Amino acid sequence: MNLQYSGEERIPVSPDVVWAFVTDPDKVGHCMPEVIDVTVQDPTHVEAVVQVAVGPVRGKFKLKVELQPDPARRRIDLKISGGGFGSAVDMTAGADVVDAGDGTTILKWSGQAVARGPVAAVGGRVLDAQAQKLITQAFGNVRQQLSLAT
Amino acid sequence: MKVNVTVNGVAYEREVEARTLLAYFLREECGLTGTHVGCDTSSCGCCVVVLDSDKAVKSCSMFAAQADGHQVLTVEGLANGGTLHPLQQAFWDQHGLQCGYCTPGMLLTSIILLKHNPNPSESDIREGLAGNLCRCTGYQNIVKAVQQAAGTLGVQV
Amino acid sequence: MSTEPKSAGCLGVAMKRKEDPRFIQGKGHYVDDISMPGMLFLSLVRSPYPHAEIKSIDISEAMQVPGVKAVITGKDLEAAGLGWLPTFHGLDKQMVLAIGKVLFQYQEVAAVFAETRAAAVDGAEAVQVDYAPLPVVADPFTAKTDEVILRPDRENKTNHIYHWEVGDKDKTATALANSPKRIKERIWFQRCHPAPLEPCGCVAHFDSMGRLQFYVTSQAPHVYRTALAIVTGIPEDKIHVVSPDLGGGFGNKVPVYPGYVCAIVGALKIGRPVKWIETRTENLTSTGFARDYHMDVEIGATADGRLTALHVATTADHGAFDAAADPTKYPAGMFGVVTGSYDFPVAHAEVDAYFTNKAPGGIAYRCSFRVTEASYAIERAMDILADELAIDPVELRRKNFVRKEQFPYPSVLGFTYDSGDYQKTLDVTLEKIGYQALLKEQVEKRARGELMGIGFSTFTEVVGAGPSKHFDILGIKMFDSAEIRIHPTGSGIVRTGTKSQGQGHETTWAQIVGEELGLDPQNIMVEEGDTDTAPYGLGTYASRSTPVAGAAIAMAARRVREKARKVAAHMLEVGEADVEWKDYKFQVKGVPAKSVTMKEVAFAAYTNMAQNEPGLEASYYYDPPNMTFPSGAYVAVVDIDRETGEVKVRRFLAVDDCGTIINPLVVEGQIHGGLTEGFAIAFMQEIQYDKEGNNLNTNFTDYLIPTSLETPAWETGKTVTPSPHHPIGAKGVGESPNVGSPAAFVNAVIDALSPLGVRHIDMPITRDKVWRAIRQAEVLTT
Amino acid sequence: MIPAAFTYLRAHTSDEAFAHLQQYGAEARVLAGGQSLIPAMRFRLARPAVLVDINASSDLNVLRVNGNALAVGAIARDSDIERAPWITDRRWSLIRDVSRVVADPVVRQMGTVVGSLCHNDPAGDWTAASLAARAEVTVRGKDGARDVKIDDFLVDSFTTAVGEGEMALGVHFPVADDRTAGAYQKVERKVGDFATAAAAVQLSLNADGTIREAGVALSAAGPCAVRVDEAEQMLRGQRPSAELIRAAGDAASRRSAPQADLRGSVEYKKNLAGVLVVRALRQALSRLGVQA
Repeated sequence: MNLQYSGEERIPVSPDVVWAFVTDPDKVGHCMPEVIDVTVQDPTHVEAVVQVAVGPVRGKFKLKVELQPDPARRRIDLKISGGGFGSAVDMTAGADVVDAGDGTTILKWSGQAVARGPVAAVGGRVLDAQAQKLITQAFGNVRQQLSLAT
Repeated sequence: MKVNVTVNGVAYEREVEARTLLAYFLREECGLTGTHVGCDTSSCGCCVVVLDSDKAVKSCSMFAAQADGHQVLTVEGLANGGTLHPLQQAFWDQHGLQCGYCTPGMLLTSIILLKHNPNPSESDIREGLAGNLCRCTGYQNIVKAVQQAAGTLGVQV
Repeated sequence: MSTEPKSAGCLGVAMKRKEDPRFIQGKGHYVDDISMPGMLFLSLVRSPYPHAEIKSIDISEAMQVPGVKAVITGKDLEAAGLGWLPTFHGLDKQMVLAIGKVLFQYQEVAAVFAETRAAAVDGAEAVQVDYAPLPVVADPFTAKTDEVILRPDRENKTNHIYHWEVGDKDKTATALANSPKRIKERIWFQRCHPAPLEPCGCVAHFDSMGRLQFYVTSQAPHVYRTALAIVTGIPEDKIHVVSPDLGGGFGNKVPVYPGYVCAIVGALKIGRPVKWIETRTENLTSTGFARDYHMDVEIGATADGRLTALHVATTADHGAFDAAADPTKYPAGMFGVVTGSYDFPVAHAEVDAYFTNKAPGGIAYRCSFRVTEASYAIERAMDILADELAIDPVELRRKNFVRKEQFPYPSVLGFTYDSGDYQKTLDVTLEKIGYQALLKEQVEKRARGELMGIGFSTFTEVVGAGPSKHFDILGIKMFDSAEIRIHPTGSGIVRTGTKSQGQGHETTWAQIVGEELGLDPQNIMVEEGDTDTAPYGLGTYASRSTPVAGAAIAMAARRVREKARKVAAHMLEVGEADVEWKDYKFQVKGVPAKSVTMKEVAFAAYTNMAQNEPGLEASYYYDPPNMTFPSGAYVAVVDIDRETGEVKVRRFLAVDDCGTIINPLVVEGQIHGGLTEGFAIAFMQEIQYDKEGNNLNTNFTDYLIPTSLETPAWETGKTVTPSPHHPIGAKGVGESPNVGSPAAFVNAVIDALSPLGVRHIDMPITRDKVWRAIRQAEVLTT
Repeated sequence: MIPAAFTYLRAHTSDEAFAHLQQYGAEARVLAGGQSLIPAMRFRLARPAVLVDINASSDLNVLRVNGNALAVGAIARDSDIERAPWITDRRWSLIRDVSRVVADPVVRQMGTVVGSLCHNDPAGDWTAASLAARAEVTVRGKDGARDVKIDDFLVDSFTTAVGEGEMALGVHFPVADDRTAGAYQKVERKVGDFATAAAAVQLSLNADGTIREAGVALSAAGPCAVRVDEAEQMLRGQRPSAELIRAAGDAASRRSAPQADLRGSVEYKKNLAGVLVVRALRQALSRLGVQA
């Protein structure tokens, strides 16, 4: 089960503020949708426990997130591996912090998720739509939390 | 929790976890191992029992708690005394079984099938048994067995 | 099947099965029905990753789960010298629980023992395993590049397991080059799974005498006892294997699985009985799969359809470990039967097997050791050749059949076919199906643009492994055995080294004894599966039971008869030489009125045996001189819905020749069951792995078992060409329908689509594939 | 294979059930047929803390025509419809077709229509049929029961208008006039499989033979069952003809947005949606004695 996603978020703050936000493990951890618990290990590693709830499927997923910032290209790559329901999900997501020129920022993101085990086998039909929503929601949270900050 | 089920006319009262599936309640609490388990997706039907003598149900997709206060018929309750039920006799006569693992479910599904459709055509029977899988017989002799029990074997219905 | 019961004999009698009464009353006795006081339940933790290093296994949380007693991992087993299990093929070994890394998705990683079934699953869920994913090798062609070496534990660092070949490589190449006509096609027999309705499982228990009581779903209990003695070091006399009633096997219950070893280790370590029953998902994802042979088939022929040469090069996907349970000398099983029913002057077959990140196995699902792959390859290729030569596929087969007078026929790939009458069998099929009328109907339908297909498969099988000079498993020769004891009142018991999973041995073995000794089969008890009582045998698979154990029973019965003759001579007061066995009783030569029945002799054997040794029993260990070669002529008639791609099987006729038939009812039941499996394989079934090594068919929602509604009605017929070397002329038959039918189904579909120029579609032939083939053809023609 | 632990509560009336749901909210799930929920629990994908069993709530065991609607209570089984004496009336032919192809003949004896609607599987049968028949679901919330049009009830995959702590009491299919018939055409790889594609149609004719009302919906063609508005508009007011039916089928193909999976590619399923709408329309019309 290999799923690709992409999208864009327009954020009403400067690129520097956005860059500082997306490279802060604690902030990134809290952007995970339905997050219950965030523990930062080091500047580039954070663990987040998220609640998954789609129809009958309810339960917790433990996500290990590794941040790979590339300051030169203002690009942040995230390697996310999650376990739960006896299954595993490995996601990669990358976002470019693009200066929109008018003091605001465009966050262009793309992601890929590979699900394995019972979640993929049985929940597969649930999963694709749900993973798409989760990743879109995560980057939506980035915009939302940054908009609040101003 | 306390669960009280009448199985083949005998009352069984047991203290079990709520998550106990009816199939395992029958097999492990009541010691009636004629009900079998063959899959984990409610597909195979070898766990079928009859509920309140009017419904065939997959006992792996029902909790014992749901059967509290109800009647269950399993394969062990089909023959009375020494005489076989006509369906049991028919499965034997028509070589409607080989390994025997699907047979209990096939028999009980057929009981309800015939109750609601006393003289089914061959396609009625094939449609009615489509919730019960068999890996050995290829179904042909099972269909003939149900026809024999319904008295429609060889009759163009 | 007409069943004319013989006067007094028991062969050929459609006797109702003696084992049915317990099954129809829910009194069958399967492994999961067993429970013992203090019994623990075992649940296995399995890897979601197809290829990954195991960084750590944390069992602390699992040990806190209420009811959990113990958790063991690969390291614990390795410390106890049980980390690896020799595979039946003997050239490789298999991890019991993953050590260092996992090599296929759903591989066993840890074993959790708990008081209840539920607690064991709760415990398994609480085990935390930290995986570091590694690159995945999801097919044998990628494996061939050796870019990623899967098995660093093996001596030579390559994914290539073995190269096997038979036949004359150069002469075949030359003959092919010089053949006026030639076809070449890659034919893939997809990975599928036998999925018996009862999953695998066991109960392991060390009794008060320290003896291992091991109840297990095994088709070969004696081989298990010997293998377990070798692996665990427990003396073989201290191991008692009991294989009770089995809910189907189809080859799935031949390999020894990690769950069995964990149950035994748990029972030993914790000192309580342990029950392990796998779920359907575990069965489909981790136990013995079948096939997965990519076969490049090349046939040469003259313009008028005389076969000149055959070359088959196979790339085989064996999964993470080479656990294909083939006889030692035959890494590619009986694939050499790929010349089929045809008299090829020269042929060459080769197989290269590779490791991949998939479950281990390969020999299962009624395959007679790869005969299913070989038969599918030749019967599919013959239709492609017929299409190339624009000859009726029936004519092409008829022109190249091995003729009746050529038997015993030495095939160019090393078999000696014992007997057959392919022409006659095909004639019965053509007549019964009404071939000429079907051809006429097809012409009319094609004129109206309707898609109707007729497909044949005239296969030959090789079953009954096998002669000791060639066949062994773990070094144990593949004989089989029978012990017969007749009681004073004329009833008796026969014990054999086989183990039925639904094939009706309790009836057919009794019929052989009844036939040989003139006794009533209703009073001949049959016992199999208990290694403390049954004589040593190699078990039931590859249609070997009747050819080998059936022969042993007949020979043992004849020894009983020779003993009985001495007592009869005493009773008839004549010399032994004057007594003859005729019409199921002993007669004085020339004085038929003076006779005694076996029942009377049996009583005398205990009460009036004079100087003879008392009692009436004998045993026989039968080493077959050759395999047996059953054959058949199958035909399928299909209609295709152009808009939905649905293939409707309108008719299917199977005419089989398995030599002398013991019980026509039982044989017909085997044919119905095998055809239904062939139908499922041809249209519905595949164990598919995606590029990331994910198994996509892990339960009965995605691995499809046909129901009574999709399954066609089966028509059957028979011809009888006895096996010359078998005591009662019988051949194996259980696997013929699964061997012969897939090609008939596919040939019929391709025949229906041939006006559109479609030449081949790999199984399973789904609606999407058919619809796409029709669309592509329409694009070309418009 | 064995579900996670939970607390079992048996509700003897829908009021009792509703009270439990209000108390436990998101932690509770309703157990009616259980034929989708229990397998999900056995795979531990679903882990409700509380199960509210409504099988004993006899006030929900409703299956009767009252006034202008067929009322189907929350524990009315698929097989109750299959066996109902009035089901052979052609106005119920869509409902009858569906009741004979949902899941398999044993699962249908426990499975419920309302449960299937609340589960809202993308390849569900009752969801598509309810769209074509323009059904309404009665949902009980804090401020009493409300009737929700099926179009508004089906929100997204496995997501409906039933909020936390709320429950669906029943579904109502409007009683059509006697110049009404429907059909359900479903392609499945085997009995018990999710639909590869499926089309639900229901047509009501005027006295002059033109189409007064048309319901056309697809299953397995998007996140949840989908109404083919373009086809409905095309059909309304027209006289049935082969071209009209084919145009409606093409509209359905365009509207279908399926997922590729083991059952088939997107291209195959989209085409199949159109084929099945055409066949369903022809079958419905033939039931009305109209050949087109």
